[in-house]
Amino acid sequence: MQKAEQFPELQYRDLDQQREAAELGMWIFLTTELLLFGGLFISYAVYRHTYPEVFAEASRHLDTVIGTVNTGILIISSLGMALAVYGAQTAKRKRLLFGLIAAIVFGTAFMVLKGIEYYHHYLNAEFPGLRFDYSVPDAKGKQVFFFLYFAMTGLHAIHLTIGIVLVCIILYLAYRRRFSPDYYTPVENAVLYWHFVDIIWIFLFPLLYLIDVHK
Amino acid sequence: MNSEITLERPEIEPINYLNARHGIASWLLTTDHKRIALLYMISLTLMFFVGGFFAILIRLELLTPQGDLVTADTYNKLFTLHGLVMVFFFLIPSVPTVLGNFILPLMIGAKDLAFPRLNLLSWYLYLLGSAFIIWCLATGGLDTGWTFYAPLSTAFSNTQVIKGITGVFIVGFSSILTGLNFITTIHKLRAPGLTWFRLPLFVWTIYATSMIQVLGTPVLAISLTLIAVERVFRVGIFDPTLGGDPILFQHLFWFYSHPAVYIMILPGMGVVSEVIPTFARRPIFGYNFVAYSTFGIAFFSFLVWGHHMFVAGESMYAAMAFSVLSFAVAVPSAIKVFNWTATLYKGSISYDTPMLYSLGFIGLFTIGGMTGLFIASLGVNVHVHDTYFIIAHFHYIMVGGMVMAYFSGLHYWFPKISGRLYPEGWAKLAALIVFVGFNLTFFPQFVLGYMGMPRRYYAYPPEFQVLNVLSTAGASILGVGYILPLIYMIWAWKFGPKAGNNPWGATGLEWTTPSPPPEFNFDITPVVTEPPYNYPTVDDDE
Amino acid sequence: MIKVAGMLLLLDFQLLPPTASSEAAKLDSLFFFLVALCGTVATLIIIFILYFVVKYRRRTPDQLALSGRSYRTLELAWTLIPFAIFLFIFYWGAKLYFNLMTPPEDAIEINMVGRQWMWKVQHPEGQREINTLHVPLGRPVKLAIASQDVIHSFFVPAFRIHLDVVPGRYRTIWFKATETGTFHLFCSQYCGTQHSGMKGDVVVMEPEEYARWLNSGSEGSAASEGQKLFRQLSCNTCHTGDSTARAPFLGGLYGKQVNLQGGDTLLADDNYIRQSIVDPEARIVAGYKPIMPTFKGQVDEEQIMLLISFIRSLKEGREQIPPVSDPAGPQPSPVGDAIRQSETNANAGNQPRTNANSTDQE
Amino acid sequence: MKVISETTYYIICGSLLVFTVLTYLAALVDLGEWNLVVALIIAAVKGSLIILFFMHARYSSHLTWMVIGAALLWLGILFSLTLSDYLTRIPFASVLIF
Repeated sequence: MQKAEQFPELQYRDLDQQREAAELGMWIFLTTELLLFGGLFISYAVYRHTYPEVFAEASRHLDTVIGTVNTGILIISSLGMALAVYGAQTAKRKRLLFGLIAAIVFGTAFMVLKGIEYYHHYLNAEFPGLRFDYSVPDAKGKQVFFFLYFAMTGLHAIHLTIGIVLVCIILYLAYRRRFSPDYYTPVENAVLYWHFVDIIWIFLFPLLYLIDVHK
Repeated sequence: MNSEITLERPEIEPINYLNARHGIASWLLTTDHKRIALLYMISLTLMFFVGGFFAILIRLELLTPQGDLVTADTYNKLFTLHGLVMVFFFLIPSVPTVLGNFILPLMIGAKDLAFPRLNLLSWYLYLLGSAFIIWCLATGGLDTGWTFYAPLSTAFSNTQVIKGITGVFIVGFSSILTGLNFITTIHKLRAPGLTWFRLPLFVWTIYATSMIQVLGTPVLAISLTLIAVERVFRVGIFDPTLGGDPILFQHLFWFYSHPAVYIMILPGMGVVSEVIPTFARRPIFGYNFVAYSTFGIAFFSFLVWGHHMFVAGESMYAAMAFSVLSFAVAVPSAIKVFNWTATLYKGSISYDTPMLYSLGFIGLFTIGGMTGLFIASLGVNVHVHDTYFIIAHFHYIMVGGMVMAYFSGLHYWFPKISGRLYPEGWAKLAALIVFVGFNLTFFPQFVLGYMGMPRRYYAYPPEFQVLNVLSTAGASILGVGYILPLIYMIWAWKFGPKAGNNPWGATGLEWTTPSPPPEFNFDITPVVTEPPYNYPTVDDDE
Repeated sequence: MIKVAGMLLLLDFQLLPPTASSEAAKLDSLFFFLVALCGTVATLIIIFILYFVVKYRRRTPDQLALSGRSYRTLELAWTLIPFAIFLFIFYWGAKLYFNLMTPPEDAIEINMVGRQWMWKVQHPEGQREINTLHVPLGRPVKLAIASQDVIHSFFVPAFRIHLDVVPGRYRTIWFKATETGTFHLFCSQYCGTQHSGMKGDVVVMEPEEYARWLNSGSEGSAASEGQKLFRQLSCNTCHTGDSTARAPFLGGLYGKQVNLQGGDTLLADDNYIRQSIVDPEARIVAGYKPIMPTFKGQVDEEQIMLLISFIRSLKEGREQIPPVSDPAGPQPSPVGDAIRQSETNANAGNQPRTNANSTDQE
Repeated sequence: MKVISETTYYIICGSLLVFTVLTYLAALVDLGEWNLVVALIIAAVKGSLIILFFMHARYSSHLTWMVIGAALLWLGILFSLTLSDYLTRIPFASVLIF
């Protein structure tokens, strides 16, 4: 199995060229992902400009503690992925497996906490589309805020879920010893994807959770 | 046409991409870019005629001022699906996925695209997207206009909006993957010696197109997703009654959909930049300027989307910025037209069909582009916004420009794709019919637009009738012009004379392999040592 | 050919819309300038192409092209010269646009509502019409247009004006008719099934005739209609006009700067009043509590316009707010307008004419 | 492909966590409109650290840098031109109402 992967596909001159192409392809894909989120970020900017006070008020309904803890969790999961690459590059199999498992565990923890938050918003009738109280003051701006909150964190959560599934597959392949310092492109690309999802969250966190919390 | 080669050819057909493998699975599971190009060609042709059928019905309805052929609802569905199918399922994928897929790897001396399986996936996504559109059509259609403006599409239309949006969303991903594949291929798989400034201009334009696809399509995807979410869950991100702003949707939509116009036209320009040097037997005039202007267009195309919204409620100052930028994007287009014209100077020009289509392209694109100046001008825009003037303008670009270029490219590379020659006489006749029919269809619409006929009207005041009758007459002629190539190309594929490797005497790596090319394009990876379009010339005596 | 020629004669064939407003003529000059410019350039390009194609046609199958060189100056010339021309066109077009978007001070203000699939018009004097808009000749008319459902677009080809009407806000445009007659009014932004049925007429009348028309069958001015509504909705229980009132005093409010909670100030215009009715808590006047209920759903766009007309007609002074106890209260002062005032004295209420909002005076 | 040492990864992760706490603390101080700016700057720094070290961009080819640059440039276009509308709308009195 491992041997077969050592040869480049027909259209490539050598493995290096193939690896470079795969990496370039991944970066271009991340570009499209960035612009996908970009559409939501610009909507956020527009509506925060339209409803500044309402956004600040609505932001106080989010759980800052969970938000902060989740940020930390995601950063640590990213560390796990970084260590996985290191393990793959240096043929340290344990490091590779450990890193991947850490990422899966912390990624799942993030999702669980996120789910708890979502559930609380549902109970508080702050979930536009499912349960939302339109009788509160400034319901419109609040509705837009919570819609954007769910759209942005929801899209992020979808990406993270895909990431977890992806890492599970990588973990299986790593367990079957499919990677070597010569060939670890799938690990590398999964890591790029994971870090990208992480970066999105790093921006979501202050934008959604921390609007004027000092008031 | 090199007849000696045909005569000396042995009886047994050499192995090529068409006869190397057999069976339906060898097509449906192929990763060969040439076969995928053919798969695309078949599905695109189908969608083209579906869209064309809607167009004919629209034109027939507009023959009389009253609505009598179909109901208002049906008419709205017709123009919506005409737009949707033609834009997303024909024009945007046309040249990149058919000609680009087939020719691009050949042009750069590669054995395949960088990600062949991804390429096949793109085609399946395209099919899935089309299936959604057909499903949407079968279950009652869609009446929001291809622009999906909120809040009509989110809160008022009671047609199959979600299915339509899903179809476009999926085909958008097909488009992204194709673009990603092309960019990687052009960067990584060029033959040794093929530097950027030795690339044929077609490659440049496909590269620029892919950039737009990759950078623009995600924004369309997210804006359509938001429309769908708003519609399904009754939340408001664009609906003003729930706190949203409908203008924001237009911003997001046109951020992609204006550059999308250049996704459609840029590869067409690439085709023309190949065809004109070949049939004038001269290097293209000002290669660098044409190449840079390609990127100029791609970049500026992202800065002008606001000109769709001059009277839609955007700020007056933003409108001014968008207007001046829109004029700026016209400059690189003008550069291209001037350079193509100058290439003809001192050439050795033959009038083969691809050349006729390309010359037609220059003429029609010039008119389309120049009427763009009218629309980019704020004052005139206030009057002609959403009238037939706009319709005529973008059909001159998309049909007069893009479809002409697509036909030009199809004829130009038909010998390479099929290994055979099409019947020249019939092809010239078809080109003539298309040219005449097109102008008769769309030129009256400029006048109609300035007179004030709004777009998407199914009944109109009687004084607009004469011009509408002319337009409908032109459309029927145009229809004949489109069906003709379908017939003779299918015939030529089977019975046409053998073409030989290089029937046009063109430069370019794609003409150095046999026609049809072998499965992996080149037996030996070619090495490039000269600039593109390096045609021999004789000294000018004058 | 004969048939087409016959149709040309029979159907009163025309190639241009009527030119019936002051801006239309200005726009036409830009348009014809562009037609001439682009026509010349396009013709030149086509002549060049045809000339080259014929002159340099391939005479023998293996004829080679003549050698040439590239001309950098030529390339720069056809890059920079078009750009300079484009900037000039931009300037011209932008100037026209700026004019169209800035109504003159002395314009008559007419309110319109677009909805699926009709145009409702409300004249300040109380006349209402559907799918027809009567305007006087030679006077600037400012339209304030709102939409009740989807995006519509107000389009009068003869005036060369076009305005998308976006739900949720007022948009304004103006014109000055220069020709009497009846002209098309279209909705040009696709708005659903009967989009092509959403059309009507603009009738331009001589000023005297227009004044007569306004006077005929009027149900009372928009301001008085608004006042009735004001009472019906019990607005006057809070907006009493007392210093102890729970709600801000409305007299003389229109067109003034308002101090908001949080220190911002804001111009009390149509949009602000409209927002205060449908979404009262969005912007609260400094010193008041957010107690006002929303009236969204209880009043439609037309009624909001009536209320705005009423508030606009109020001058500084208390007596105009109808007391709760007096449902039959005094007749309000209508919005002032020179033409109407000269013709419709009978309709005027018992308030002195000086109540009229001065900005509406000619 | 260059191998980055584990120590670097730990240091980067540590600083990211510190920056996270910093984001939270900065939000507690009333800086007026600068709260948003500070939060975004810290987020940008964190993002850059991840791109440069975790995603190895620091050791990547010019091509990767071009792709990153293009992504940010286009995001900038989307933001600046859309906001050019929203930030200059006052003359139209186009507050959102309803």
